Amino acid sequence: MRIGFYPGCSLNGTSREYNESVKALAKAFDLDLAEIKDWNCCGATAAHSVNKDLSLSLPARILALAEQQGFEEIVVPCASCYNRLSVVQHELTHDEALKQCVTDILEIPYNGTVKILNVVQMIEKYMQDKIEEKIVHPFSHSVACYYGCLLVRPHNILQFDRLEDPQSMDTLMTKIGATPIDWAFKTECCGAGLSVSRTDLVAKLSGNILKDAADRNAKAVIVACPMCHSNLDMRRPAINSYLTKPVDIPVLYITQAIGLAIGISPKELGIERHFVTVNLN
Amino acid sequence: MNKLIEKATSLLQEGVVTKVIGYEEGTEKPRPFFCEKAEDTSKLIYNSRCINNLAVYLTKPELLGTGKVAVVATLPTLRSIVQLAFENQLKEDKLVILTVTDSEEVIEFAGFAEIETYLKDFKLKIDQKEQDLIDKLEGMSKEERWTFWVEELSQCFKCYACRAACPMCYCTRCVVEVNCPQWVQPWASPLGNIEWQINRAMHLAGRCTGCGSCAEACPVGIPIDLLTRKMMEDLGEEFGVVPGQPNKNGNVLSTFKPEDKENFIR
Amino acid sequence: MSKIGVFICHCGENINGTVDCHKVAEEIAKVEGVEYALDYKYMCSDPGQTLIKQAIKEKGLDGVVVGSCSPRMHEPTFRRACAEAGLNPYLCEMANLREHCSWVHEKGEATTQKAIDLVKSLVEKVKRNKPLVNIEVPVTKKALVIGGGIAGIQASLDIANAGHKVILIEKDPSIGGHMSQLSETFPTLDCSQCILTPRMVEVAQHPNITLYTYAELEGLEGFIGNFKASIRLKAKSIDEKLCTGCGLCTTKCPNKKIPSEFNAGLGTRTAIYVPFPQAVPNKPVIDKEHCTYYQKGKCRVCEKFCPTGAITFNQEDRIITEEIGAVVITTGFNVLKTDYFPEYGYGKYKDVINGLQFERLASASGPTYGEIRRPSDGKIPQKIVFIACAGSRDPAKGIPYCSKICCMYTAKHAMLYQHKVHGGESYVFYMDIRAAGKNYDEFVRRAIEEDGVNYVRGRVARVYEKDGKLIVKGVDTLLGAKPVEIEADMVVLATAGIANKGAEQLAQKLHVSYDSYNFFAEAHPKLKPVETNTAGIFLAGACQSPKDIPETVGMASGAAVKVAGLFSQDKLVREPLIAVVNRSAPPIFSTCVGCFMCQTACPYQAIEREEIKNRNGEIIKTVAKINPGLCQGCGTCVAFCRSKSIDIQGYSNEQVYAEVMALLNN
Amino acid sequence: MDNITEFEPKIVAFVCNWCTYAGADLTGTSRLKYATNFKIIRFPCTGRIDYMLLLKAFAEGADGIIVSGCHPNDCHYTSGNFHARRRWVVFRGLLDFFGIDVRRICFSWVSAAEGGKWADLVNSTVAEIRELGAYKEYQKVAGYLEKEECNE
Repeated sequence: MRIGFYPGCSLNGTSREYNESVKALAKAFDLDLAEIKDWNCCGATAAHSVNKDLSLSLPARILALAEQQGFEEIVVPCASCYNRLSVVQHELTHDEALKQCVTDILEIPYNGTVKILNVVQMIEKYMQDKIEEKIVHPFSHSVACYYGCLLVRPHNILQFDRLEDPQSMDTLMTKIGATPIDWAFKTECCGAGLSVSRTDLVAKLSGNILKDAADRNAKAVIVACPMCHSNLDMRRPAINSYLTKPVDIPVLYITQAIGLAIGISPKELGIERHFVTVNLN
Repeated sequence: MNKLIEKATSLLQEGVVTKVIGYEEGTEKPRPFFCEKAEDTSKLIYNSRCINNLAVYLTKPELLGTGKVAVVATLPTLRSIVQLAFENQLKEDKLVILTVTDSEEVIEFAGFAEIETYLKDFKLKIDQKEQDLIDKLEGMSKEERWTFWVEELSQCFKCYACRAACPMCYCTRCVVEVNCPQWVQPWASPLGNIEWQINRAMHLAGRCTGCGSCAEACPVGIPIDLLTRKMMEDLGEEFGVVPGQPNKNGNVLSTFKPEDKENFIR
Repeated sequence: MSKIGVFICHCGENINGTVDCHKVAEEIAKVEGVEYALDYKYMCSDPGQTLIKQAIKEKGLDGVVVGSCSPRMHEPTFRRACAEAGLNPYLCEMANLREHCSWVHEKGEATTQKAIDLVKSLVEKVKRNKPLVNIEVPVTKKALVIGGGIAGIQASLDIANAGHKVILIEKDPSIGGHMSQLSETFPTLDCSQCILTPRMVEVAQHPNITLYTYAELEGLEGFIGNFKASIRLKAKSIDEKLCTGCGLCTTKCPNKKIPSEFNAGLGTRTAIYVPFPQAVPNKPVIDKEHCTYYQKGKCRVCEKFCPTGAITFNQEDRIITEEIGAVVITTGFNVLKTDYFPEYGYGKYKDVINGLQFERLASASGPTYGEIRRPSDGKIPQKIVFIACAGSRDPAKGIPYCSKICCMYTAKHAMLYQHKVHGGESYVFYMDIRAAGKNYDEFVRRAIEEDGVNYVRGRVARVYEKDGKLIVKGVDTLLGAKPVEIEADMVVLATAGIANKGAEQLAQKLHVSYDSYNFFAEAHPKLKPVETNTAGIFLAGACQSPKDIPETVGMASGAAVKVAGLFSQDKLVREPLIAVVNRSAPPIFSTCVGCFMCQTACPYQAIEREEIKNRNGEIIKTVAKINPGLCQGCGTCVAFCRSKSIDIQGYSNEQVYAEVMALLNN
Repeated sequence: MDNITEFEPKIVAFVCNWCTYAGADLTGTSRLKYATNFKIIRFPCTGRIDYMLLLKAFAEGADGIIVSGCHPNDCHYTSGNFHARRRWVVFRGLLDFFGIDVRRICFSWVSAAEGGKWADLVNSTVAEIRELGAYKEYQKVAGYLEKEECNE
């Protein structure tokens, strides 16, 4: 099964472990992820806060390339990339004129036929029914599934999971023996891009998230977004100085959690790259 | 073909029906044949050359009489029958509707509903000749189109064969016979002819089943079926009207959708 | 050869200023069929009208055209004048020489010529006018009121007191509706039941009112003044004549755990039950879905204990039909359930409740006898949060409209809470405070200023449970969008008012239209607020849109007056400008071929099928027939009919055709 | 608006009684001006307007036609205007296929409050039709035989 793969910038930088774990998982479930050739940045928040055409064209180009290279489906692990690509695809399918103008800019044919999957969808579609049989040591911890803001919003476009109380990650976690906690911060904002400019705010927002997870004694926070991860993980010092009582819960990518459960080596999953050391059982 | 003859014979012999309306060989082409005796059934034929739309007789009680009548229906005829039934013009219990498949099997329909389901498998296709002509006309300028029709219709001498041949023209009093006021000039004149054809087309909106009998019947060969065919296409695109599959809510002109297009309204 | 009289009005200088009225009269006099033509300063004045009357009498006119102002202005005036002179009023037409000519053109030849053309075309029309008589429809002086809430109660009483018979049907076992569930009412805080129950009793005892509870409308046919309603009387499984309403059965019924509708699910009831103590009628019904006997085939405890042997298990639904002349729809509204709000706790937190449930908590007849206690553990909440606009004005929830009553009842709730829980803390999150109404804003101010309710302007993002508290995360937009977090013991959502279950189906049964939220549509947003677009069917209360008690009662009385007005005459008189399907001698009978597509075109279901039979009663032909009671005269069917078998009086094909022709060839 | 010098088209308007006719009344009461070569015929509803009347008007020498009624959802009879709209969609298509100049029929919604819109509509239509000139093609065909009295 050959599927297009769009890493986006983060997966080659701050969140290499995400990249590695996705690949590792794909291998384990023999899923052939082929990187889209000549891919470019999706523009993320920056582009669409400065230039509409740009913010449409960048993701459109990626999708056009995918079409050109004959992919019917592409996996986009970064929640932000996933969000941008999906939103642009939606806007272009619903506005012929816009589509025309964008194709003119790209000078590559664009039909918007490619199906975009985030990591959770990838796992649901190609792995979940095989997970149980593969489990070697169950991931038997209580976990807080943290979806962040980009994975499920805007709902009317993404049509992925429940807007206010998503369940997909929780369901997958139960499959590897974990017990997801019922908490209130599943889709709260982590501070995202403010990480650099207003670290204090990030400390506060992410702090509240981690605190609630800790109070409901989660042993790990499970994420599917590089941004969330770096805020919850890399900003831990700042967070702990904000919180009265420091929190040492590790933050894992969903791919890592599953990877561990089916016996992929922590190294291969890039576990050791985290700032907050992961020492679960 | 004998399957059809068998069927017809048994229907007549067992007295299920008083007559079978079908086709017989004519001088040049097959012609409608009202078969009332079992011994005559051998004359019945059915092939691609049988084009008259026999549904036209089903709205004429004087021809049908009081008894039950069987009709050998081609696809267009079936479509017309469904439409007529929807317009309350047919009595289900007075009709035996037959058709012959390509494999020469005879099908007897249990009722109108069954015909509709049967028809779903046959997409109505306009034959290339007509389509080309329509495209040609659409290609023309307004003025050219106008001249085309004025010239074509200047040959019309108001024999109303088109009306007589059309199963949908079953009114007891046609609009052209209305004289207070005189909507349509009764005599043959370009204006009167145009008015008549426009009326005919409007009256067939969403009802025409594209059998082409009108043009077939025209003694001077005016391609009047283009009008209804073109309209059929437009209505199909605009309102999803499918000939032979009447919209149960009513006729295309007696119903509406709030979201109907109004880009032409100021 | 007709004898038309033409009367050109100067309207002072209004017409004569730009149109040479005298010339118009002169020119028209030459037109074939015009017997008499003159111009005069003010045709609508008494002397003016007298001129017309005299001319009609003296010249024996058989048609009149008045060239003056817009017919929308004076058509009735001149038609009356003609009638008084013995000429059928529908033989009088008006040419609009003022609004459509003199006022929109400069003085000049062209303008005068246009005036002449306009009058000419009307002359040609009048030549083809037919004398028409007004339509008279008999009226059955009995009204059907659907829904026994305060709207239905008020409407029924008003109609009954006007001396007309009323049938009131209510789908529940008792009348009273939502109002009977309310604790106190804003802005006066008087007890809802105390003011309602007397009226409920009055309904039950009124000689003119027949009350059917546990009953629903099956179908309605007919038209204004002449409806036939079929009503389903659901089996109550008791013999109401024998039952004394002692209530013993309800205490003995073993099945006690059924969530009580009256208490909005906060209390329980038995399977044989009276919804609430003051119910009218105060006799129980057996709820088959929950009755052990009906479900499992054994029990019959109630039957054993009933002292009068009133329990009758074998009872079946009955369908009765009633002839009525008018209908008032008063089916009320409902509120969104809290489980509509995942962000507020998915109805998974017991202590997140809706406004109606709070009413029950605050009501002396409620499950907590009026004490505010948490549904989860019965503790008294020390901190309570009210969230206004839960769903309302929120397109994301599919409800862009304002539910209108929430601002007021939320203020009331907060106030009641403060009165009942001393030292308690209450917060109200709101978008805007909409307190338009007599003493309404004062009421809200009182809640804020005297009772110390904390009003926070902003939305609540999320409610979640933590250590037995409900954490309410919101924002205070008046303090520079500062996030607010409140640890509450209880949260009350002022959930949006929505159309009642089954409103859509009912609307279709009644052939009245409804909006995209399934609220019934009034005939005109301003001038016909209690009418529907089906003649003889009226609206009142929250079934048209959420509204408070005074507004509902006012609307109900309004509808009642409309009904009384309709019933005040024995016959309904209507303008005869309606469609008619032609009839002719046998063997044709009518040129109508009976395709009945016109039925699908009629906005008023006014077209019926008429079977023409021969002497032996065999059907020869089925043709269309217009019901004069229902036809409003739009003429859509006329334009649609292929064989031109339908025509419309006053705008007949002949008339308009002649009008157009005359207008064009000058 | 009185340039009598050039060709003056004959224009008729078929309007509904409840919206456009009232709107035209308002035009009058507001003393807004428009060309005289333009006359209004009152119908109960646009749903009543027979397409044959339009053809007849052309045959009788009209150079342009306005058909106007209540805006969608404002119809006094709730849906007459919707039915009319359907009819015009179908009719226009047919006329166009016939080569009849649909630019000469202007459909519009004018409410009882839109006196101004009505004046503008009339004036612009008059201007447009003046541009197009007399509808000779149709009149030629209509006059093919010397004109007979069609009514009666």
